[in-house]
Amino acid sequence: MSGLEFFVGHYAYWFVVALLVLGLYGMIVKRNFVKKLIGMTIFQVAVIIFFISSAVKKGATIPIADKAVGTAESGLYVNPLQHTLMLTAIVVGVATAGVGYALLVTIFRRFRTLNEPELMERMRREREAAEKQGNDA
Amino acid sequence: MKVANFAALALFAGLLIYAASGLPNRGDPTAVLHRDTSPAGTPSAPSYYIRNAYKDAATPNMVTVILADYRGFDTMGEETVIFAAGLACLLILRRKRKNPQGEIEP
Amino acid sequence: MHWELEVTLFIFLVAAALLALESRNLLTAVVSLTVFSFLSALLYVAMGAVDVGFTEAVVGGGVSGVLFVVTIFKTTRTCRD
Amino acid sequence: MRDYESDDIVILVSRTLSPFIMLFALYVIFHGHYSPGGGFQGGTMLAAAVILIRLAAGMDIAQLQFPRALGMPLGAVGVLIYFGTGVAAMLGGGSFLDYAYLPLPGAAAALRSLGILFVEVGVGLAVVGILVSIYDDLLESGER
Repeated sequence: MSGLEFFVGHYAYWFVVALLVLGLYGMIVKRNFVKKLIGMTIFQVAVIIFFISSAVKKGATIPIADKAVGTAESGLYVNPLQHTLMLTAIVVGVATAGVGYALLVTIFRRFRTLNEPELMERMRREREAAEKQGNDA
Repeated sequence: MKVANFAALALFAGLLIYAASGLPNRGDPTAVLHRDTSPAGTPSAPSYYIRNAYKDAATPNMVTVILADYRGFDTMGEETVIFAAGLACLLILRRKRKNPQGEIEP
Repeated sequence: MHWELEVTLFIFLVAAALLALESRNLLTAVVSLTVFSFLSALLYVAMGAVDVGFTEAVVGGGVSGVLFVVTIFKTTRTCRD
Repeated sequence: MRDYESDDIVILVSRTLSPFIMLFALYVIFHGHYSPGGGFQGGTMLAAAVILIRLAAGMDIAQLQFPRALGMPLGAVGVLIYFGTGVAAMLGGGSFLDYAYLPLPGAAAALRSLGILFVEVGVGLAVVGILVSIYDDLLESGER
Protein backbone atom coordinates (compact mmCIF):
# COMPACT_ATOMS: atom_id res chain seq x y z
CA MET A 1 0.00 0.00 0.00
CA SER A 2 1.51 3.29 -1.05
CA GLY A 3 1.79 6.24 1.27
CA LEU A 4 -0.66 8.44 -0.60
CA GLU A 5 -3.25 5.69 -0.78
CA PHE A 6 -2.90 5.12 2.97
CA PHE A 7 -3.26 8.85 3.66
CA VAL A 8 -6.32 9.29 1.45
CA GLY A 9 -8.01 6.08 2.59
CA HIS A 10 -7.89 7.21 6.22
CA TYR A 11 -8.83 10.88 5.72
CA ALA A 12 -11.74 10.86 8.18
CA TYR A 13 -9.48 9.59 10.95
CA TRP A 14 -7.03 12.50 10.53
CA PHE A 15 -9.84 15.02 11.01
CA VAL A 16 -11.08 13.03 14.02
CA VAL A 17 -7.57 13.18 15.52
CA ALA A 18 -7.54 16.97 14.98
CA LEU A 19 -10.91 17.34 16.74
CA LEU A 20 -9.84 15.08 19.64
CA VAL A 21 -6.68 17.13 20.17
CA LEU A 22 -8.71 20.37 20.03
CA GLY A 23 -11.12 19.06 22.65
CA LEU A 24 -8.32 17.94 24.94
CA TYR A 25 -6.63 21.32 24.44
CA GLY A 26 -9.79 23.06 25.61
CA MET A 27 -10.03 20.79 28.62
CA ILE A 28 -6.46 21.02 29.95
CA VAL A 29 -5.12 24.39 28.78
CA LYS A 30 -8.11 26.72 29.15
CA ARG A 31 -8.70 28.11 32.64
CA ASN A 32 -12.40 28.96 32.39
CA PHE A 33 -14.85 26.25 33.35
CA VAL A 34 -17.28 27.09 30.54
CA LYS A 35 -14.42 26.68 28.07
CA LYS A 36 -13.63 23.34 29.67
CA LEU A 37 -17.24 22.20 29.13
CA ILE A 38 -17.09 23.35 25.49
CA GLY A 39 -13.91 21.31 25.05
CA MET A 40 -15.67 18.30 26.56
CA THR A 41 -18.51 18.65 24.04
CA ILE A 42 -16.03 18.82 21.14
CA PHE A 43 -14.26 15.70 22.43
CA GLN A 44 -17.58 13.85 22.65
CA VAL A 45 -18.58 14.81 19.10
CA ALA A 46 -15.18 13.64 17.83
CA VAL A 47 -15.65 10.23 19.45
CA ILE A 48 -19.13 9.95 17.91
CA ILE A 49 -17.76 10.86 14.46
CA PHE A 50 -15.13 8.14 14.84
CA PHE A 51 -17.75 5.50 15.57
CA ILE A 52 -20.07 6.62 12.76
CA SER A 53 -17.26 6.71 10.22
CA SER A 54 -16.27 3.16 11.16
CA ALA A 55 -19.79 2.05 10.16
CA VAL A 56 -19.52 3.32 6.57
CA LYS A 57 -19.49 0.73 3.78
CA LYS A 58 -18.89 1.50 0.13
CA GLY A 59 -22.04 1.11 -1.97
CA ALA A 60 -24.37 0.70 1.00
CA THR A 61 -27.57 2.58 1.84
CA ILE A 62 -29.13 3.86 5.07
CA PRO A 63 -30.24 1.17 7.57
CA ILE A 64 -33.98 1.20 6.83
CA ALA A 65 -35.19 -2.00 5.19
CA ASP A 66 -36.39 -1.42 1.64
CA LYS A 67 -38.54 -3.90 -0.29
CA ALA A 68 -36.71 -3.14 -3.53
CA VAL A 69 -33.32 -3.88 -1.97
CA GLY A 70 -34.24 -6.80 0.28
CA THR A 71 -32.47 -7.84 3.45
CA ALA A 72 -30.78 -11.06 2.32
CA GLU A 73 -27.44 -9.41 1.54
CA SER A 74 -25.91 -7.66 4.55
CA GLY A 75 -23.45 -5.66 2.46
CA LEU A 76 -26.21 -3.47 1.08
CA TYR A 77 -26.88 -1.60 4.33
CA VAL A 78 -24.66 0.54 6.53
CA ASN A 79 -23.72 -1.15 9.81
CA PRO A 80 -26.58 -0.19 12.22
CA LEU A 81 -24.96 -1.24 15.51
CA GLN A 82 -22.74 1.83 15.91
CA HIS A 83 -25.69 4.11 15.14
CA THR A 84 -27.67 2.65 18.02
CA LEU A 85 -24.82 2.96 20.50
CA MET A 86 -24.14 6.59 19.53
CA LEU A 87 -27.85 7.48 19.62
CA THR A 88 -27.98 6.68 23.32
CA ALA A 89 -24.59 8.34 23.91
CA ILE A 90 -25.82 11.71 22.58
CA VAL A 91 -28.90 11.85 24.82
CA VAL A 92 -26.98 10.67 27.90
CA GLY A 93 -24.37 13.31 27.01
CA VAL A 94 -26.86 16.17 27.15
CA ALA A 95 -28.34 14.94 30.45
CA THR A 96 -24.93 14.66 32.12
CA ALA A 97 -23.92 18.04 30.66
CA GLY A 98 -26.97 19.38 32.49
CA VAL A 99 -25.43 18.17 35.75
CA GLY A 100 -22.24 20.00 34.73
CA TYR A 101 -24.16 23.25 34.19
CA ALA A 102 -25.80 22.84 37.59
CA LEU A 103 -22.37 22.46 39.21
CA LEU A 104 -21.13 25.60 37.39
CA VAL A 105 -24.09 27.65 38.65
CA THR A 106 -23.53 26.36 42.20
CA ILE A 107 -19.80 27.18 42.10
CA PHE A 108 -20.51 30.69 40.84
CA ARG A 109 -23.14 31.28 43.50
CA ARG A 110 -20.72 30.29 46.28
CA PHE A 111 -17.35 31.72 45.10
CA ARG A 112 -18.33 34.38 42.51
CA THR A 113 -15.78 33.17 39.95
CA LEU A 114 -15.40 30.58 37.22
CA ASN A 115 -11.64 30.94 36.73
CA GLU A 116 -9.72 27.93 37.99
CA PRO A 117 -6.66 29.61 39.71
CA GLU A 118 -8.90 32.24 41.33
CA LEU A 119 -11.27 29.53 42.54
CA MET A 120 -8.39 27.54 44.08
CA GLU A 121 -7.09 30.69 45.79
CA ARG A 122 -10.48 31.55 47.26
CA MET A 123 -11.06 27.98 48.44
CA ARG A 124 -7.63 27.98 50.13
CA ARG A 125 -8.32 31.30 51.87
CA GLU A 126 -11.70 30.13 53.07
CA ARG A 127 -10.23 26.92 54.46
CA GLU A 128 -7.46 28.81 56.29
CA ALA A 129 -10.03 31.18 57.82
CA ALA A 130 -12.06 28.21 59.03
CA GLU A 131 -8.98 26.57 60.56
CA LYS A 132 -8.01 29.81 62.31
CA GLN A 133 -11.48 30.14 63.73
CA GLY A 134 -11.31 26.55 64.93
CA ASN A 135 -7.96 27.19 66.66
CA ASP A 136 -9.30 30.28 68.41
CA ALA A 137 -12.34 28.52 69.76
CA MET B 1 3.38 24.08 33.23
CA LYS B 2 2.36 25.33 29.77
CA VAL B 3 5.14 23.31 28.17
CA ALA B 4 4.04 20.16 29.96
CA ASN B 5 0.47 20.65 28.74
CA PHE B 6 1.46 21.04 25.11
CA ALA B 7 3.88 18.12 25.35
CA ALA B 8 1.02 15.98 26.62
CA LEU B 9 -1.13 17.12 23.68
CA ALA B 10 1.59 16.28 21.17
CA LEU B 11 2.08 12.87 22.77
CA PHE B 12 -1.67 12.23 22.57
CA ALA B 13 -1.79 13.21 18.89
CA GLY B 14 1.18 10.99 18.06
CA LEU B 15 -0.36 8.04 19.86
CA LEU B 16 -3.67 8.50 18.00
CA ILE B 17 -1.97 8.74 14.61
CA TYR B 18 0.02 5.59 15.37
CA ALA B 19 -3.17 3.79 16.38
CA ALA B 20 -5.09 4.98 13.29
CA SER B 21 -2.44 3.52 11.01
CA GLY B 22 -3.55 0.04 12.07
CA LEU B 23 -7.18 0.56 11.10
CA PRO B 24 -8.60 -0.72 7.80
CA ASN B 25 -9.36 1.70 4.99
CA ARG B 26 -12.50 3.70 5.50
CA GLY B 27 -15.56 2.22 3.78
CA ASP B 28 -13.85 -1.08 3.02
CA PRO B 29 -16.67 -3.68 2.78
CA THR B 30 -14.29 -6.54 3.58
CA ALA B 31 -13.17 -5.17 6.97
CA VAL B 32 -13.52 -7.48 9.97
CA LEU B 33 -16.29 -5.30 11.38
CA HIS B 34 -18.51 -5.82 8.32
CA ARG B 35 -17.97 -9.54 7.70
CA ASP B 36 -20.69 -12.12 8.26
CA THR B 37 -18.54 -14.24 10.57
CA SER B 38 -16.15 -13.06 13.22
CA PRO B 39 -12.50 -14.23 13.21
CA ALA B 40 -13.44 -16.93 15.73
CA GLY B 41 -16.02 -18.34 13.32
CA THR B 42 -19.20 -17.30 15.12
CA PRO B 43 -21.86 -15.28 13.26
CA SER B 44 -21.32 -11.58 13.88
CA ALA B 45 -24.03 -9.38 15.36
CA PRO B 46 -24.41 -6.54 12.80
CA SER B 47 -25.06 -8.80 9.82
CA TYR B 48 -27.48 -10.86 11.90
CA TYR B 49 -29.36 -7.66 12.75
CA ILE B 50 -29.47 -6.55 9.12
CA ARG B 51 -30.79 -9.89 7.88
CA ASN B 52 -33.34 -10.61 10.59
CA ALA B 53 -34.59 -7.28 11.95
CA TYR B 54 -37.58 -7.03 9.61
CA LYS B 55 -38.43 -10.72 10.01
CA ASP B 56 -38.31 -10.63 13.82
CA ALA B 57 -40.13 -7.41 14.60
CA ALA B 58 -42.05 -6.36 11.44
CA THR B 59 -40.36 -2.94 11.62
CA PRO B 60 -38.28 -1.60 8.72
CA ASN B 61 -36.09 0.77 10.75
CA MET B 62 -33.24 -1.44 11.96
CA VAL B 63 -31.91 1.16 14.40
CA THR B 64 -35.24 1.23 16.25
CA VAL B 65 -35.38 -2.56 16.44
CA ILE B 66 -31.84 -2.83 17.82
CA LEU B 67 -32.43 0.04 20.24
CA ALA B 68 -35.65 -1.20 21.78
CA ASP B 69 -35.70 -4.95 21.19
CA TYR B 70 -32.32 -6.63 20.73
CA ARG B 71 -30.58 -4.26 23.13
CA GLY B 72 -33.51 -3.34 25.35
CA PHE B 73 -31.53 -3.69 28.57
CA ASP B 74 -29.02 -1.14 27.29
CA THR B 75 -31.72 1.44 26.63
CA MET B 76 -33.33 0.74 29.98
CA GLY B 77 -30.11 1.46 31.85
CA GLU B 78 -29.58 4.55 29.76
CA GLU B 79 -33.02 5.89 30.59
CA THR B 80 -32.28 5.28 34.26
CA VAL B 81 -29.09 7.35 33.81
CA ILE B 82 -31.14 10.23 32.36
CA PHE B 83 -33.54 10.04 35.29
CA ALA B 84 -30.62 10.03 37.73
CA ALA B 85 -29.15 13.10 36.02
CA GLY B 86 -32.42 14.99 36.39
CA LEU B 87 -32.60 13.96 40.04
CA ALA B 88 -29.00 15.15 40.59
CA CYS B 89 -29.85 18.55 39.07
CA LEU B 90 -32.87 18.84 41.34
CA LEU B 91 -30.79 17.98 44.43
CA ILE B 92 -27.89 20.31 43.54
CA LEU B 93 -29.93 23.37 42.64
CA ARG B 94 -32.94 23.16 44.92
CA ARG B 95 -33.20 26.37 46.87
CA LYS B 96 -33.16 25.96 50.64
CA ARG B 97 -35.30 28.47 52.49
CA LYS B 98 -35.52 29.18 56.19
CA ASN B 99 -38.79 28.95 58.06
CA PRO B 100 -39.54 31.40 60.92
CA GLN B 101 -37.82 29.18 63.53
CA GLY B 102 -34.54 29.59 61.65
CA GLU B 103 -34.27 25.93 60.66
CA ILE B 104 -33.34 25.13 57.10
CA GLU B 105 -36.03 23.11 55.38
CA PRO B 106 -36.11 21.88 51.82
CA MET C 1 -20.31 8.35 1.08
CA HIS C 2 -19.54 11.53 -0.92
CA TRP C 3 -16.04 12.45 0.03
CA GLU C 4 -16.08 16.04 -1.29
CA LEU C 5 -19.05 16.94 0.92
CA GLU C 6 -17.46 15.22 3.90
CA VAL C 7 -14.12 17.00 3.54
CA THR C 8 -15.84 20.40 3.25
CA LEU C 9 -17.93 19.72 6.35
CA PHE C 10 -14.86 18.53 8.27
CA ILE C 11 -12.96 21.73 7.47
CA PHE C 12 -15.87 23.91 8.61
CA LEU C 13 -16.19 21.71 11.71
CA VAL C 14 -12.59 22.31 12.76
CA ALA C 15 -13.02 26.05 12.11
CA ALA C 16 -16.16 26.21 14.26
CA ALA C 17 -14.40 24.30 17.05
CA LEU C 18 -11.46 26.74 16.98
CA LEU C 19 -13.83 29.73 17.07
CA ALA C 20 -15.74 28.22 20.00
CA LEU C 21 -12.53 27.63 21.96
CA GLU C 22 -10.75 30.91 21.26
CA SER C 23 -13.40 33.62 21.51
CA ARG C 24 -13.32 35.88 24.58
CA ASN C 25 -17.08 36.41 24.67
CA LEU C 26 -18.76 33.31 26.03
CA LEU C 27 -22.02 33.93 24.15
CA THR C 28 -20.09 33.92 20.87
CA ALA C 29 -18.46 30.68 21.97
CA VAL C 30 -21.83 29.05 22.67
CA VAL C 31 -23.30 30.14 19.34
CA SER C 32 -20.22 28.72 17.60
CA LEU C 33 -20.77 25.50 19.50
CA THR C 34 -24.35 25.35 18.16
CA VAL C 35 -23.01 25.83 14.63
CA PHE C 36 -20.55 23.03 15.37
CA SER C 37 -23.40 20.73 16.41
CA PHE C 38 -25.39 21.46 13.24
CA LEU C 39 -22.36 20.82 11.04
CA SER C 40 -21.72 17.52 12.80
CA ALA C 41 -25.39 16.56 12.26
CA LEU C 42 -24.98 17.21 8.53
CA LEU C 43 -21.84 15.10 8.60
CA TYR C 44 -23.65 12.15 10.21
CA VAL C 45 -26.35 12.31 7.54
CA ALA C 46 -23.67 12.45 4.84
CA MET C 47 -22.20 9.26 6.33
CA GLY C 48 -25.58 7.49 6.22
CA ALA C 49 -26.56 7.69 9.90
CA VAL C 50 -29.95 9.41 9.58
CA ASP C 51 -31.15 8.67 13.11
CA VAL C 52 -28.00 9.97 14.73
CA GLY C 53 -28.09 13.10 12.55
CA PHE C 54 -31.68 13.79 13.55
CA THR C 55 -30.87 13.39 17.22
CA GLU C 56 -27.81 15.60 17.06
CA ALA C 57 -29.73 18.34 15.21
CA VAL C 58 -32.53 18.35 17.78
CA VAL C 59 -30.36 17.98 20.88
CA GLY C 60 -27.29 20.02 19.94
CA GLY C 61 -29.11 22.77 18.09
CA GLY C 62 -32.14 23.03 20.34
CA VAL C 63 -31.96 22.03 23.96
CA SER C 64 -28.22 21.98 24.67
CA GLY C 65 -27.72 25.52 23.37
CA VAL C 66 -30.61 26.83 25.46
CA LEU C 67 -29.24 25.20 28.62
CA PHE C 68 -25.78 26.65 27.94
CA VAL C 69 -27.17 30.16 27.39
CA VAL C 70 -29.16 29.94 30.64
CA THR C 71 -25.96 28.91 32.46
CA ILE C 72 -24.09 31.91 31.05
CA PHE C 73 -26.92 34.27 31.99
CA LYS C 74 -26.76 32.90 35.52
CA THR C 75 -22.96 33.27 35.78
CA THR C 76 -20.52 35.54 33.96
CA ARG C 77 -20.37 36.46 30.29
CA THR C 78 -16.68 37.16 29.69
CA CYS C 79 -13.55 35.15 30.22
CA ARG C 80 -9.86 35.93 29.96
CA ASP C 81 -8.68 33.09 27.76
CA MET D 1 -33.50 35.58 32.52
CA ARG D 2 -35.18 38.64 33.98
CA ASP D 3 -33.04 41.04 31.98
CA TYR D 4 -35.54 41.59 29.17
CA GLU D 5 -39.25 42.24 28.91
CA SER D 6 -41.39 39.76 27.04
CA ASP D 7 -42.63 41.07 23.73
CA ASP D 8 -46.14 40.65 22.30
CA ILE D 9 -45.04 39.62 18.83
CA VAL D 10 -42.59 37.06 20.17
CA ILE D 11 -45.28 35.57 22.40
CA LEU D 12 -47.76 35.46 19.50
CA VAL D 13 -45.32 33.73 17.14
CA SER D 14 -44.15 31.19 19.72
CA ARG D 15 -47.75 30.46 20.77
CA THR D 16 -48.60 29.79 17.14
CA LEU D 17 -45.54 27.63 16.50
CA SER D 18 -45.50 25.54 19.66
CA PRO D 19 -48.53 23.27 18.88
CA PHE D 20 -47.16 22.48 15.43
CA ILE D 21 -43.78 21.52 16.88
CA MET D 22 -45.59 19.27 19.35
CA LEU D 23 -47.64 17.66 16.57
CA PHE D 24 -44.52 16.97 14.55
CA ALA D 25 -42.83 15.54 17.67
CA LEU D 26 -45.73 13.12 18.17
CA TYR D 27 -45.46 12.14 14.50
CA VAL D 28 -41.74 11.50 14.98
CA ILE D 29 -42.40 9.26 18.00
CA PHE D 30 -45.20 7.21 16.44
CA HIS D 31 -43.71 6.97 12.95
CA GLY D 32 -40.30 5.96 14.24
CA HIS D 33 -40.84 2.39 13.01
CA TYR D 34 -40.79 3.40 9.38
CA SER D 35 -38.61 6.50 9.15
CA PRO D 36 -35.79 8.09 11.15
CA GLY D 37 -37.10 9.02 14.54
CA GLY D 38 -38.16 7.50 17.82
CA GLY D 39 -38.51 8.25 21.48
CA PHE D 40 -35.33 10.24 22.00
CA GLN D 41 -35.83 12.61 19.07
CA GLY D 42 -39.55 13.11 19.63
CA GLY D 43 -39.12 13.64 23.37
CA THR D 44 -36.40 16.22 22.82
CA MET D 45 -38.60 18.06 20.30
CA LEU D 46 -41.49 18.09 22.78
CA ALA D 47 -39.14 19.52 25.40
CA ALA D 48 -38.03 22.17 22.88
CA ALA D 49 -41.66 23.16 22.26
CA VAL D 50 -42.29 23.50 25.99
CA ILE D 51 -39.06 25.47 26.55
CA LEU D 52 -39.96 27.80 23.65
CA ILE D 53 -43.03 29.04 25.54
CA ARG D 54 -40.93 29.42 28.70
CA LEU D 55 -38.32 31.50 26.87
CA ALA D 56 -40.89 33.74 25.19
CA ALA D 57 -43.45 34.36 27.92
CA GLY D 58 -41.57 33.81 31.16
CA MET D 59 -42.05 31.27 33.93
CA ASP D 60 -45.32 32.63 35.33
CA ILE D 61 -47.38 32.33 32.15
CA ALA D 62 -45.72 29.05 31.15
CA GLN D 63 -47.01 27.44 34.36
CA LEU D 64 -50.43 27.36 32.68
CA GLN D 65 -49.06 25.14 29.91
CA PHE D 66 -46.70 22.81 31.76
CA PRO D 67 -46.48 23.25 35.56
CA ARG D 68 -43.07 23.21 37.17
CA ALA D 69 -43.92 20.34 39.50
CA LEU D 70 -44.87 18.07 36.59
CA GLY D 71 -41.35 17.46 35.22
CA MET D 72 -39.92 14.84 37.57
CA PRO D 73 -43.18 12.83 37.98
CA LEU D 74 -43.49 12.66 34.17
CA GLY D 75 -39.91 11.31 33.98
CA ALA D 76 -40.73 8.71 36.63
CA VAL D 77 -43.86 7.69 34.70
CA GLY D 78 -41.74 7.20 31.57
CA VAL D 79 -39.25 4.97 33.36
CA LEU D 80 -42.13 3.02 34.91
CA ILE D 81 -43.73 2.48 31.49
CA TYR D 82 -40.46 0.95 30.29
CA PHE D 83 -40.18 -1.32 33.33
CA GLY D 84 -43.88 -2.14 33.13
CA THR D 85 -43.55 -3.36 29.54
CA GLY D 86 -40.77 -5.70 30.63
CA VAL D 87 -42.75 -6.97 33.61
CA ALA D 88 -45.84 -7.50 31.41
CA ALA D 89 -43.74 -9.71 29.14
CA MET D 90 -42.70 -11.66 32.25
CA LEU D 91 -46.35 -12.05 33.27
CA GLY D 92 -47.09 -13.44 29.80
CA GLY D 93 -44.60 -16.24 30.34
CA GLY D 94 -41.44 -14.93 28.67
CA SER D 95 -38.32 -13.36 30.08
CA PHE D 96 -37.89 -9.70 31.00
CA LEU D 97 -38.31 -7.36 27.96
CA ASP D 98 -39.15 -10.22 25.59
CA TYR D 99 -42.06 -8.55 23.82
CA ALA D 100 -43.20 -11.65 21.94
CA TYR D 101 -44.83 -12.84 25.17
CA LEU D 102 -46.89 -9.72 25.87
CA PRO D 103 -50.36 -10.81 27.04
CA LEU D 104 -52.11 -9.49 23.92
CA PRO D 105 -53.50 -11.26 20.85
CA GLY D 106 -51.41 -11.30 17.69
CA ALA D 107 -48.44 -12.93 16.02
CA ALA D 108 -44.97 -12.75 17.58
CA ALA D 109 -43.56 -10.22 15.09
CA ALA D 110 -46.57 -7.88 15.45
CA LEU D 111 -46.31 -8.12 19.24
CA ARG D 112 -42.66 -7.17 19.09
CA SER D 113 -43.57 -4.13 16.97
CA LEU D 114 -46.21 -3.15 19.53
CA GLY D 115 -43.76 -3.60 22.42
CA ILE D 116 -41.25 -1.34 20.67
CA LEU D 117 -43.98 1.32 20.40
CA PHE D 118 -44.73 1.14 24.17
CA VAL D 119 -41.05 1.42 25.00
CA GLU D 120 -40.58 4.41 22.71
CA VAL D 121 -43.52 6.22 24.33
CA GLY D 122 -41.94 5.60 27.74
CA VAL D 123 -38.57 6.90 26.59
CA GLY D 124 -40.18 10.00 25.08
CA LEU D 125 -42.10 10.85 28.27
CA ALA D 126 -38.96 10.41 30.39
CA VAL D 127 -36.86 12.63 28.12
CA VAL D 128 -39.38 15.48 27.95
CA GLY D 129 -39.93 15.45 31.72
CA ILE D 130 -36.25 15.38 32.62
CA LEU D 131 -35.11 18.03 30.12
CA VAL D 132 -37.82 20.50 31.14
CA SER D 133 -37.01 19.79 34.79
CA ILE D 134 -33.30 20.53 34.22
CA TYR D 135 -34.19 23.82 32.48
CA ASP D 136 -36.47 24.86 35.34
CA ASP D 137 -33.88 24.02 37.98
CA LEU D 138 -31.20 26.03 36.17
CA LEU D 139 -33.52 29.01 35.75
CA GLU D 140 -34.86 29.07 39.29
CA SER D 141 -31.50 28.73 41.01
CA GLY D 142 -30.53 31.64 43.20
CA GLU D 143 -30.01 35.27 42.31
CA ARG D 144 -28.04 36.51 39.35
